[in-house]
Amino acid sequence: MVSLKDLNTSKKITWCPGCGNFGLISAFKGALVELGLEREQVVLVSGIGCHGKMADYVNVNSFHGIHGRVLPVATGINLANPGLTVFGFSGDADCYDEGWDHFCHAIRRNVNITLIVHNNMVLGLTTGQTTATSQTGFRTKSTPFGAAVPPLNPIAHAIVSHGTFVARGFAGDPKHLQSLIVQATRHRGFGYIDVFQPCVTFNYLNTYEWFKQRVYKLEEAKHDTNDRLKALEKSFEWGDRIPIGIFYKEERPTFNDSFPQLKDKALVDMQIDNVNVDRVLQGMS
Amino acid sequence: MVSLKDLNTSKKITWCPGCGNFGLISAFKGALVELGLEREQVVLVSGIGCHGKMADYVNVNSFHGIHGRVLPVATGINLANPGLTVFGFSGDADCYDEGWDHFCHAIRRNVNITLIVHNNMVLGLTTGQTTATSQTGFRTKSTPFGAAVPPLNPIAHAIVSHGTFVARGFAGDPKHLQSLIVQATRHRGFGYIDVFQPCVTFNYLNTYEWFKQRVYKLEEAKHDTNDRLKALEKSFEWGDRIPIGIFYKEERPTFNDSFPQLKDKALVDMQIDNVNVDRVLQGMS
Amino acid sequence: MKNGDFSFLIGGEAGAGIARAGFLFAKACMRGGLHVFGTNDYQSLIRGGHNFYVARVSDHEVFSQMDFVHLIIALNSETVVLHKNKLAPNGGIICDKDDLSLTPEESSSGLKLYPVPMRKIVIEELKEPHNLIIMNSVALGAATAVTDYDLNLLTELLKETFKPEIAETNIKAAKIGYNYIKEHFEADFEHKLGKTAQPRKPRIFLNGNEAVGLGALRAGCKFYVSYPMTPTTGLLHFMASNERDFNMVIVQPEGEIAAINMAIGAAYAGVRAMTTTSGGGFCLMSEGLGMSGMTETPIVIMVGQRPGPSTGLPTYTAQGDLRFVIHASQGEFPRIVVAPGDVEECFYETARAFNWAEKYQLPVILLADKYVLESEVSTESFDMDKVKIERGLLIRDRYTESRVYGRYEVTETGVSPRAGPSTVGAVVRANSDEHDEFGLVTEDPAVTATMCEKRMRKLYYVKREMEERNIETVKFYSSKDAEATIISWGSTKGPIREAMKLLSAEGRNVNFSQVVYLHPFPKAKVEETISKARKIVAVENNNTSQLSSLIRDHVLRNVDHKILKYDGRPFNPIMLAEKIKEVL
Amino acid sequence: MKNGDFSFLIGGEAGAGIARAGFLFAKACMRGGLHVFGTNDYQSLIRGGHNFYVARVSDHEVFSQMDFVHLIIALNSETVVLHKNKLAPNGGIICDKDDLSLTPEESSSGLKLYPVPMRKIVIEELKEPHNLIIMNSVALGAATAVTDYDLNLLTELLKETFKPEIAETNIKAAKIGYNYIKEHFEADFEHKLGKTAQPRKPRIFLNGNEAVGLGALRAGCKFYVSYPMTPTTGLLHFMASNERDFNMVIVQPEGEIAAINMAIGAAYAGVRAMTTTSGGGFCLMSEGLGMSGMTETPIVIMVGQRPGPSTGLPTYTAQGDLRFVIHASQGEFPRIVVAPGDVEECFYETARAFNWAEKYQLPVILLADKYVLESEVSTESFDMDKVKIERGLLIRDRYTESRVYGRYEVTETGVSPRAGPSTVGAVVRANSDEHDEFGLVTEDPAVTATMCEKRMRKLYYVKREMEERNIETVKFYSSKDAEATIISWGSTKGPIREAMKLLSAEGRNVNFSQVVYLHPFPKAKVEETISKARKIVAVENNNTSQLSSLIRDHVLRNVDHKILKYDGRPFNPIMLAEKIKEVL
Ligand SMILES: Cc1ncc(C[n+]2csc(CCOP(=O)(O)OP(=O)(O)O)c2C)c(N)n1
Ligand SMILES: Cc1ncc(C[n+]2csc(CCOP(=O)(O)OP(=O)(O)O)c2C)c(N)n1
Ligand code: SF4
Ligand code: SF4
Ligand SMILES: [Mg+2]
Ligand SMILES: [Mg+2]
Repeated sequence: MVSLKDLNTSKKITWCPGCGNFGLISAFKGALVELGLEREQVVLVSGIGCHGKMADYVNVNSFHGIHGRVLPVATGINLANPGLTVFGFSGDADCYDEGWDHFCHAIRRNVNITLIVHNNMVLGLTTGQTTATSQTGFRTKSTPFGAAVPPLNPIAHAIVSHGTFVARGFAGDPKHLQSLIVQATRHRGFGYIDVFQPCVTFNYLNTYEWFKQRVYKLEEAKHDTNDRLKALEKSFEWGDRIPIGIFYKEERPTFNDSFPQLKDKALVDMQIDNVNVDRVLQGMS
Repeated sequence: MVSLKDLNTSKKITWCPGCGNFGLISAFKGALVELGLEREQVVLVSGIGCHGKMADYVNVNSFHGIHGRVLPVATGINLANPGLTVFGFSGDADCYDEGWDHFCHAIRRNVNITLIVHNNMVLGLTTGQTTATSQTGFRTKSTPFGAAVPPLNPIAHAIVSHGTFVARGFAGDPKHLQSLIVQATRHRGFGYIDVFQPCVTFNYLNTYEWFKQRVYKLEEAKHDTNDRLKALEKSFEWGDRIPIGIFYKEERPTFNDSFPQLKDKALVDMQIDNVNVDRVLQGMS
Repeated sequence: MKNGDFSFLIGGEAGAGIARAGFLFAKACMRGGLHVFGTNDYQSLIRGGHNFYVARVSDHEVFSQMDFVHLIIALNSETVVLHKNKLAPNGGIICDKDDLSLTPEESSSGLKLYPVPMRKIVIEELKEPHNLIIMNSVALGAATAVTDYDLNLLTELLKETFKPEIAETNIKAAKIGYNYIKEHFEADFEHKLGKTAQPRKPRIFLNGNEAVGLGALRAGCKFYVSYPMTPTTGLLHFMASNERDFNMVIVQPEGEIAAINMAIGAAYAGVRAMTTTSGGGFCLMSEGLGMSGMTETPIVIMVGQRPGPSTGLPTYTAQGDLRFVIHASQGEFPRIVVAPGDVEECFYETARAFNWAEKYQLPVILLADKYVLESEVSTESFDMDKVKIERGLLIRDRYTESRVYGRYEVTETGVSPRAGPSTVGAVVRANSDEHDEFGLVTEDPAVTATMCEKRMRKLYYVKREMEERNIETVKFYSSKDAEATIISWGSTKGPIREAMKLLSAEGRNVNFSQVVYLHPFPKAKVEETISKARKIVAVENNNTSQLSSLIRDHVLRNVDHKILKYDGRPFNPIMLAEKIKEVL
Repeated sequence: MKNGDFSFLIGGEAGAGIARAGFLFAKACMRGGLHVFGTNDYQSLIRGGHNFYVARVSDHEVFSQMDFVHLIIALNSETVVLHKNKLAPNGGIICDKDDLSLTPEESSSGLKLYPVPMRKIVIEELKEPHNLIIMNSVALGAATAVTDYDLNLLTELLKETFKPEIAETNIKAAKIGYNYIKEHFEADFEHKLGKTAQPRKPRIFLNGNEAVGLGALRAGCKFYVSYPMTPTTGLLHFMASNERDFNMVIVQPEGEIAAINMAIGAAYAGVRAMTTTSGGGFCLMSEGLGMSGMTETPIVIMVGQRPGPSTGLPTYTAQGDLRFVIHASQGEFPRIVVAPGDVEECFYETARAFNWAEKYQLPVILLADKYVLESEVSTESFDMDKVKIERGLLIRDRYTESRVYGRYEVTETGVSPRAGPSTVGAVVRANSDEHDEFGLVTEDPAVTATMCEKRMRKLYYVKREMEERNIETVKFYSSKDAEATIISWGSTKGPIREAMKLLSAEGRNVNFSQVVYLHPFPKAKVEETISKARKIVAVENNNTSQLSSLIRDHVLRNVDHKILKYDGRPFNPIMLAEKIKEVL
């Protein structure tokens, strides 16, 4: 089982001092230790953006892919080797703009992976433009007059996409976040956590303070995680109070379950040296 | 104002006899006449699939684009010339698979266009494979053991994306559909209609009969189109009874409204022969 | 069968079962020991319009359809109107007796007509007014009778193809059609197939999609992901139908971007993975292609060309994407592009593609087209022993070296030992950013240059292996006293080989250099095959002669003539032979 | 300023305002009448790491940075460690006095140090402990003093750049830095800038992104859509900041696929539309590119190259996408690819690109790179009168011909009269499927071939117009008795011209042929410029020498030598001159 100190790499962390990613990475490392996983059981898939650097900073197997494609890569890994515990790390632009295509589809497939979205409501690495989740009025160099369009509500979309584990965390509360990550990972199916991750450099609106003043925990509010409509209602809550925690949870077959041929053996363990195709040839003769 | 007979083209219609697209096209043509639009006020944008042939069969301006990209093309047209009435015709694969990227974003922008999705729950033109909206268990040549994954719920996603006009029609009831198209077009903002369009050749499950036995009209059920949560609840109704009609409606600024520079003059009408850039040069000197 | 050659064409509306009927009759011919090439011409629609299937049947090997046909099986009158000019002397037409639009005009034109009341038979005798598609079985029965062929071969196939009840009706239909001809017409059709001998060697009848599929199955492809796109959809269907028997995972995802990224994920995890598409989908895959190159993740991509640009003619054929697939994606990285020209190459090159991909840890593109993927041909069954699985430097289960594992270790060949993520003792990092040996991001100029060279070096070793193992990167079909050398690639191979036969029958000989591997370009071999040519003639299904551009680029030589066709249709042999003669 | 030349480098962590500080000092130099070239080297991170800005200042025109610098302005000690080897004889280093890691090691090494307590000044004197970024203004003030330059030029700029209060603090900081040097050090720095004369002609200081933006504004671009991607993000910001003043619509959409399709929609509706991206985004745009070609919808795409493959080195420079952009997208269709080599070309070629696009109704690709887009240079203000708006065959308001309007009317030039959808009397159909003259879908072979030829014909007329109007598709910089001809494209232009100066100072002369238009390839002009060359030397920022491949392809000639750099960094003139000498 990995220990915290095994999880560091030789890379110097280059996130801005105070960045929400620090809380996020410590929650993740803590979760890995808490889950008691061996290093060879874990794969981290990350996108392009500040969040993508997770691959450089956690000493486990990783696939640092292209912008927006965390989910299909993670899906491929999971199907090829369901024995691996796959974590996707994506950004708000990575997942809700460029990669939006894949989000709802991966969720409805209930791919057995965990997705953690570093939602800083801004394009961090490209120096601060609006994303799908930027607040209306948010001024950036690409929207000098303020973002005009209401933000996307990824939690609601995840619920509507038949999500089986839909949660939101806050990088400013790493302990709570760690517990969410552990639960999402133990969940059989798609464990999704949108994480409020303050970008101290480019997001002047959604600061630690802003979040701290607003977030409250659903579990403390006795929210029923089995009620889809209630979960949706909670997902619309956005103002003085913003919920974090688990919105919705359910059990249903994973994408893997739909392939009975994977039941006994992972694809990666199958013998391919001498595949017999005679039966197919017969049909052609 | 166009009349019905002006709306035919020289092209022979090649949809399969009995295809739901016949009901859909007649509803659309009827709506054009009812709306009293001139030909030069209308642009039809279509995707690739059986639905895409709308561009060949309705004698108005058209842009028959590539697979999945109806919405960005329509958005570009609308922004360049808001005086045009733009209709998008997309398919379930076109809009909810290949083009999913754009759907929620165009809706939250509230682009002032009308989108009509020929939802036959199957890839028609490529000879019948599953799409995002195919029913669980649906057997096709690409899913010989039946689709394993629950279908996407586009209506719910549209509502969650801050849709301002979210409706469902049925090609088997062209009169009702025509009225929806008229209302969606008159609506200031994104008018979205998902249309049950039976594919008589490849969809053995969702036939005219199947729909006829199930659909009922929201307006007859006294559904309140102003209640977002109720609308969502209705969108989940899928079984013996399936609602058609308007799920949700609201007024909010369109994407165009966020560009004050478009207020007096369309981009297409602006003079470009001698743009003066002195002020910018000054800043550089 | 005069000159040992017979061609038929069956035509009608889409939805009338044209392709299946043509396929069945063609396959029946193969079962009877004949060689067959059949190809399907259809429009981008599901019902209506005009489809036809044309097949050539022969007692010797055939590589393409012919310009003319001996028998037209017309399921509607339009078929006659559109194709009667293709009829060979003394050819015949089977048509519907009650298709009145026919009789006045056509019967007086000297065409040999075999009117059969097909529709009436289906409605009145078979009592299947809602199943007019059965007309085609009536027609096939009639065709069997006209050509004096063995009806059992057909009925046997109908039995295998359909569920019992449906098979029964169709067999009945075929018999009625057969008997109708025997009863109403003289047995004087000149182009008889006659009773045929038993097949000599076991043969199969399949198209390019199926051959690629077989190659993938045999090569141990375990993960296949594809978003439907003509002309590769047939392969998706083939793979899906074999999914469980072969313990594969087949995914039809939300689009081509997802497809290639899923394939890369699966390949990173350690399985052989493949995706297929056509040009438009390949555009969407091009970013992933570059990621495969950068992360050195082996994948196989089959691209089925069709006429572009853009949506173009979705159901027709072209060779317009050669340069595109060679150069797709930003930056420079090694890839292999191979263009199978017939079903045999589809099979063997697909199987080999997985070896290339894994041994050199790069993307391999199989560049096919509608014509080769959707044309059926009879061929000797493939030799499975020729397919060897070579996975290259693959670390299994446990990494035991003392030094820390580096996924991108810089080696002489540029190939680094590849471990899967479940390997104990190795942290396996793939990275689309420039990276160091351990897969950690780098921006260092020296490391950047080193890594670029490491990756590019692989191509040198690919070329070396190709030479050492004598891979047929170029196939040369020589003739004595050749007046010119045709050079081409991909599916034009069939018509070219047929044209060569025609030309040599006239005493005009040409060589043919088929470039099978387009990238890395087999410069030396191409040079060799064209260096002594009296004339070089490029034949391609495109407008700009992309192969010529590659030849100029690599061999610094202009071809002397170009014969180009870009109307969506394959070359026909006679026409092609004429064009070649014009430039000789 | 010895030899009329002075270079400085300012370095520090990301977030320390390095690029801005470098820019300001460079611009102050321009304001004083000097010529300046400045370029920014930064990593893909927001804080930390190491960034530097290097600028060359001269009394004559300069085209690139130099290999060495005379003054290092070190905001942290790492800057000294990393760059001190670049210091010219008698060069100096301004550093933080209290950066202790420096003193023992460096002060004894003979480096001329100007330690200034920058941090202390900010914290104690300015009382801004949370705004350490102000250190760079202290440093700039110090640099002004060391070089004996006019402080007013700097303070003026600070005033223009910042909001009043912030400007005030920074001006104060600069003055303190200035005075500190004047008080504590001898005025014996060899490389003084001295008091400068008033500028002769009105000049501007801008980078390639801004020059492209200016070109687009001036050309009447009304719709600009872009998803942020280095190195083109600067243009997005430029356009957004001018959105309202210039009545444009600027959209940052959900991705590059949306971007290009929106641009095409807007262009179809009749406005000039543009999108920008880098390689990865261009992959995603490639399907739309083909649609622009097929639907004959004019758009301008700027591609800013950076080192690939895949994500590569996002913030560095390369020329690896040449072949890709020429061949991207399936099928064959006309496009124009032009590669500006400096800000002037960025401006004029962008403006012209909109004319090409509309006159020939095709996509035009501006192929730039990080180096040209993000390097600032002083230049004479552009001549706006040189930009003429030519919209080609554009039908406005009303179609009045008697024949039915056909968007794809087959004409001799291949260009069809283009109406917008709001034109009265015309039904305007754009179609990505193959189509007839009216834009209705077709699958007919003859129409298919005709339409393919119609589209391809446009390129012939493009070439003709280029010749007739004497467009500088190739720029030739000749020298007397040239020993060789350098051939290159794009941003390598700057370092090459500097290297030429260096070489000629040694009596070694070379010519330089800059290929500005890469597609259609200006074969005749290239041939002309290289035909008499004693030697041809290709210089490129890539690994495979893609221009050489184009030359082989079109001119059937191998270059004699290739000087290639693929480590993400631009060429430096001295190093390049050395490499050239090696092959002369
Ligand atoms: C196809 C493509 N388009 C654009 C980019 C440029 N790019 C790099 S990071 C990034 C956005 C990052 O934003 P987000 O995903 O929110 O991550 P953050 O930096 O905020 O963590 C973009 C657009 C890219 N790398 N690839
Ligand atoms: C990029 C791309 N991928 C795949 C295709 C192939 N293709 C043509 S039509 C179609 C799907 C059509 O399904 P749908 O959108 O539901 O339309 P329908 O035919 O059912 O009306 C596909 C996948 C394509 N044209 N382009
Ligand atoms: S830019 Fe924002 S998200 Fe990126 S490292 Fe800095 S604070 Fe974090
Ligand atoms: S395939 Fe289906 S959707 Fe397409 S035309 Fe036929 S019935 Fe209609
Ligand atoms: Mg972000
Ligand atoms: Mg459909």
